[in-house]
Amino acid sequence: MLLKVDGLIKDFGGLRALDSVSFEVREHELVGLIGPNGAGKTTLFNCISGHVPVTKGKILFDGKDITELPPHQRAKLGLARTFQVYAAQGDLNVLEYTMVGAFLRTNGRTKARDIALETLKELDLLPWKERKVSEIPVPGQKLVTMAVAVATNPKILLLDEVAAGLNPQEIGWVKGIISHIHKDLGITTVLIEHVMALVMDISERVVVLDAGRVIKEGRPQEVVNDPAVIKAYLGESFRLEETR
Amino acid sequence: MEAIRNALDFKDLPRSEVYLSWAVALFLIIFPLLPFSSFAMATMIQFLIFAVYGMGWNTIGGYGGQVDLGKAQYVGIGAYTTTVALIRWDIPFWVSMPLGMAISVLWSFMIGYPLFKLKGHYFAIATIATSLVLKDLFEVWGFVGAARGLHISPVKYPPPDFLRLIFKEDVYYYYLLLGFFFLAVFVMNWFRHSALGYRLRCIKDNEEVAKALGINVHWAKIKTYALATAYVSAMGSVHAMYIKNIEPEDTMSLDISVLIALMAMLGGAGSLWGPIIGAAVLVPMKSYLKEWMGAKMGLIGIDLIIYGFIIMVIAAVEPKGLWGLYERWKGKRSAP
Amino acid sequence: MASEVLLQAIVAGLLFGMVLSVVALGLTIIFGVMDIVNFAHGEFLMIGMYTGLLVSQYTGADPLFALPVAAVIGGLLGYLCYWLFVRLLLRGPMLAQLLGTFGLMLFLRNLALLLFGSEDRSIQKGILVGKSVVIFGSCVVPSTKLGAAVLAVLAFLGTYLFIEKTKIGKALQATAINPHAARFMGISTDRMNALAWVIGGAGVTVAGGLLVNFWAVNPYVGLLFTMLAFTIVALGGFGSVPGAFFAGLIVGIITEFPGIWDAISLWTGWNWMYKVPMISFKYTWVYLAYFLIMLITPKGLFGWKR
Amino acid sequence: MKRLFLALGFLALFLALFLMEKGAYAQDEITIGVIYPLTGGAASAGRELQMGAELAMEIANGKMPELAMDMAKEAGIKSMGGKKIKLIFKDHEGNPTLGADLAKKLILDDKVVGILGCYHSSVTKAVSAVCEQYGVPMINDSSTSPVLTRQGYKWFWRTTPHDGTFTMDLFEFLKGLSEGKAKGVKPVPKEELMNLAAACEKTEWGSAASQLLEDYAKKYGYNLKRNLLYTAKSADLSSEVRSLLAVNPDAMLFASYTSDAILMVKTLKAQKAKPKLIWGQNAGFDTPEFRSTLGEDIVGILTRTVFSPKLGEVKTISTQINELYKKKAGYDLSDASSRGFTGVQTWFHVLEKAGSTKPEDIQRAANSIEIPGEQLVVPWKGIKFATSGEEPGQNIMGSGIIGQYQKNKEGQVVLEIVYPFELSTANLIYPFPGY
Repeated sequence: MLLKVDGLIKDFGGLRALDSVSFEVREHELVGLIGPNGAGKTTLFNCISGHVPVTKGKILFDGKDITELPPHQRAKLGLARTFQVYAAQGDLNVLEYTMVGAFLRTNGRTKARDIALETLKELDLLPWKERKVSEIPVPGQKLVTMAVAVATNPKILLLDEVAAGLNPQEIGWVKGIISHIHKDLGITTVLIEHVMALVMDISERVVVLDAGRVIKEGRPQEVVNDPAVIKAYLGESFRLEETR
Repeated sequence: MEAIRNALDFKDLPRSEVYLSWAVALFLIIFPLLPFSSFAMATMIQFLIFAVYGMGWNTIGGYGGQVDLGKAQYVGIGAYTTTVALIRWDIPFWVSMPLGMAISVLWSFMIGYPLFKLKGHYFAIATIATSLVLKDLFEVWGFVGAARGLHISPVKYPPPDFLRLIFKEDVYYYYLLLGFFFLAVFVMNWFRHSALGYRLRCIKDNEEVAKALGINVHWAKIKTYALATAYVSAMGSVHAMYIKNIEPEDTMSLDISVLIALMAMLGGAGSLWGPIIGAAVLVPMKSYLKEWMGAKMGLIGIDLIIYGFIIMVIAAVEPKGLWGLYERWKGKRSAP
Repeated sequence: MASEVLLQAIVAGLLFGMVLSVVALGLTIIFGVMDIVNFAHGEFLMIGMYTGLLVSQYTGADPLFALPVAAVIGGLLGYLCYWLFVRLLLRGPMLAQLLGTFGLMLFLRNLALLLFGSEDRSIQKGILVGKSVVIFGSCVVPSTKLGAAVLAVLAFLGTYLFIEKTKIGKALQATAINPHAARFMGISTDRMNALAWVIGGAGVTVAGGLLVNFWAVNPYVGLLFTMLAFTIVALGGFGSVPGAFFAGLIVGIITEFPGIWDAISLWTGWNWMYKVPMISFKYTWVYLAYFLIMLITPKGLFGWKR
Repeated sequence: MKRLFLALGFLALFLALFLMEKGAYAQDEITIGVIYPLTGGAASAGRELQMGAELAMEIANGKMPELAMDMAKEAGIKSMGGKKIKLIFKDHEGNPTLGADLAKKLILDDKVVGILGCYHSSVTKAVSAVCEQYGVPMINDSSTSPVLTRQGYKWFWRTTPHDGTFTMDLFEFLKGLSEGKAKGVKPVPKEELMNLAAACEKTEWGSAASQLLEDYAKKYGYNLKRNLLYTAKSADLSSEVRSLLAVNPDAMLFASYTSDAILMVKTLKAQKAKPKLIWGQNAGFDTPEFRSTLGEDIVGILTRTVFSPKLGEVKTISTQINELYKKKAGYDLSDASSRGFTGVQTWFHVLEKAGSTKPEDIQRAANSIEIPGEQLVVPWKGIKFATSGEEPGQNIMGSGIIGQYQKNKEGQVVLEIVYPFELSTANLIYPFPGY
């Protein structure tokens, strides 16, 4: 068991964003995390990565209780993530930015550079290496942040809506990259995604979150046909149909 | 070893920049051989001092994006440590300067820990506050001369004295400072290439992302702040030996903090050459404007009026300062 | 004797604090509406002080009558500053905003230096100048301070009512709370920002007009007040108008700490207390207070915006 | 390639900028660099000093046989073939670092023969160190911190008496008061004036003055209950004043520059302070601006000084110079202007005696001149610098007076001499009338 979330509760003021969420991710798995808007998916990620303190509950990573650890220490243990809303403003270029990730594992610049180049090559982003991150459109930036996360050489990668805003052709490309990360690089991946075509295609298992609770867990096909899931997605059911 | 390699590695800069910096370096080296006036010499010394101050500021303020307006307190600690050590115990400069750096760094850790819990404007104002508190303390502390300050007597310490760094001619100070200046550029270049430098730029961009990449944001800031402090403190020590008369009102005034930050910001925060360009433009501009328009034409304050106006224009037009303007111009030329 | 000294100090602190809260009022409004810190705030105050001084000098009228003039000049200055300058700064990052308002500070300060010279100047003539009243039996209060404090409270109340009771004031509040939502409701952010600068500018110049009754003015006077205002705004909570008032009073009393110290030393009769140069730390306590407040309660006493 | 040219062009521009700035002055003039606070908190004193110095220069360079002064006899310096003195004025703004910079520039770029200045003791200290380093003679006309002549410098001479003398004068005055020596006042029991409170500005001058008050109070057996240092150029002094009043002092003593002195008196008035004596350590308490701004509010205040127009009653030369000065400035000669005048006069005597502009000759001349008291506008016995002892370079023939602002018959406020008692020009007003 690589990641185990146990009875996680998160309150914002009087509002309960997560209510006793429990789920597990096994090693080398690719898990999709879906749910309607406001279900608490990103909050869950924030709790797992440590960006938001947990109200109650436990998070175990690689057999270790990380509930109280600050985010950077979780990253050192091998937990990497990307962000849903992110707009770079700085003047780092793609290569330098990827090196920041690589510096988690080494202090040498040459070595970090090698790791970064390697990662960019794996992710097919090598042609961008001299471009400034802030000059790349936001969807593209998400791919870059994915590369940076991979460069930290994580055990688990939490991807937060990497495909949002892309056209079908690009989605296909991203799909390729993600399965490459998962299969060839062997990194366990958890994926928050609204683009069902992507998530249903590559996930081995899907966890459905609604109003801060896990309402269903299982293989993609099972989940889609579950009445509770359909009910949760009622407003958005057309999208399920559409994307199938 | 890698650190030294990094410090000397300028390959990632465009060729034109490297050539230009060679030309400038050459000019700086031969400058004292030219028929200069003492005023020009003093201006050049001010330029070197402020360029190094600015480079120090640039680590935390430019690369890290933490606007620090309290650098004068470290100028003060550096300056006071060397002067007090000299006057009280006759400790030579080359011992007291590292001592001053150590004290400064210690103090920077002590206040840096709480300071960096604050962000943005709040941080900036808090740095001013700490600097003023320290200044007020120094103003009543009899051991360091209180408000009347300390004074290095030319009778007690006859020049030239390489150990205590007491010279009569400015040219000694010039070459000494030039040495520090080159060293500072190399250290800066090392910093730029170090893991810390990369991390800090990432922090400036987005702290949450930085945390997710395994960066201990708070600690990285404190470390960089200490580095910036060391720069400023070392230069403060030299500054004290150069002016030989220090008092809190002068050495630790907010004006010094502001000037340091302004020069770096105007030149271009977060770039290697920014603080140097800022100092190279602002220091001569300030002293010559003051001399020509202030003293000769009786227009008191005109230097700082023009100065302030230029800063306003730069801030409104190009937040990245003069270096940003240059890069934009370069970008336009190479784009089509 | 001890109680007299204590009373003197507290009364003086409260009176000064009332004027200070008007100084901080503008800063807190500008900050609340657009999240920008104006380092030239003290320089606006300095302009208000010179306005009061010069108007009373040239017309021979009491400096208190110069307040409307100061308000108009301050409002105009705020308006111009916003449209010509601050609007451009808002596009850039925080660094540029700091740089810009710093530039503004240097510009205004040295313009005053060029125009008015570096000497300290103070009001010589006026209805209240040089007179004192005795309250509570033994507490001597200079009339100028009393007058300024009363007018400060009035100015503060006026602004408060304007923001709370009028439609346009409510629009301003809406912009402060959520500019996007306010824009959807047809409130122009640009115009509200400009309004904030007008109120901010006018408020602080009025404070300057009051202050010049008992303070000397020179071109460098601004910075101290910028720092005092920052402390007040931090203490009262960024963007909180009533907070600014109470925080102003508290900071006023903090600046009178040496007097309180004197009272304690008189009361205890301890000799070492006389030797502590407390007066040199008159404003140190204020800076320390800022630092501590920011660390302990970043939102201040009445804050809602962070 | 293009870039390289650009770089070279940039460098050339840079160079041109630097090479342009080089001063050159005619050889038939002897240039003296004068560094005064022409702006800042003591600007009005600086202007006084400047006008006094200019008047002396005009007299030295011209011929005015009606004045009984050596420097008025011939135009220019006789021993150098009638060369004229030229003063280059610089403004140090009260900032020691700036002062030292200016001194360096004057010495190296303008090639001045000597330096005169600088009013603020803190600036004088920094400037005298520069002069010492470069071996350029400096005459100080107006700084009174005792430290200045105790540094062992060989190129520094001070014409004015220092605060040690002035502070002793004060306590001698207090002692005399209790012995009934003061004109028109019955003996005042010492207990009535036992408690003193002082406030001094906190740079070099004020800090030293404060220390002296402490020392002399102990020596003469007075109780200095409060001895504050405050920031010069404060915009508000009310808490300082309240702190002084908290100890209920009989006499209040101040060392303040002009703007602070004005503010101090205004605050005293607003606080209804009523000590029996108010004494100012010159500087701010003795400038025309102080008098014109505060008008009748200063009646009864004492100040130590080196000049009062009333001196004319005793010295004719003082009246003559005062008339000339009045023509130039529009008001009476004051403490600062008379000291600036005396500073340039001393330079004249030194140069005349040296007969050359070589520093060594000037040094020798300065150490051996003796200007008789009759030629001075100030009431000193003369000018003669100590060459040995504790304070080399200090004028050993200086003395101070204590004046009191009083209203004369025409209703004008004038500075009457009340100490030394034998020079008294009016009855002492005691106690201080209050507001």
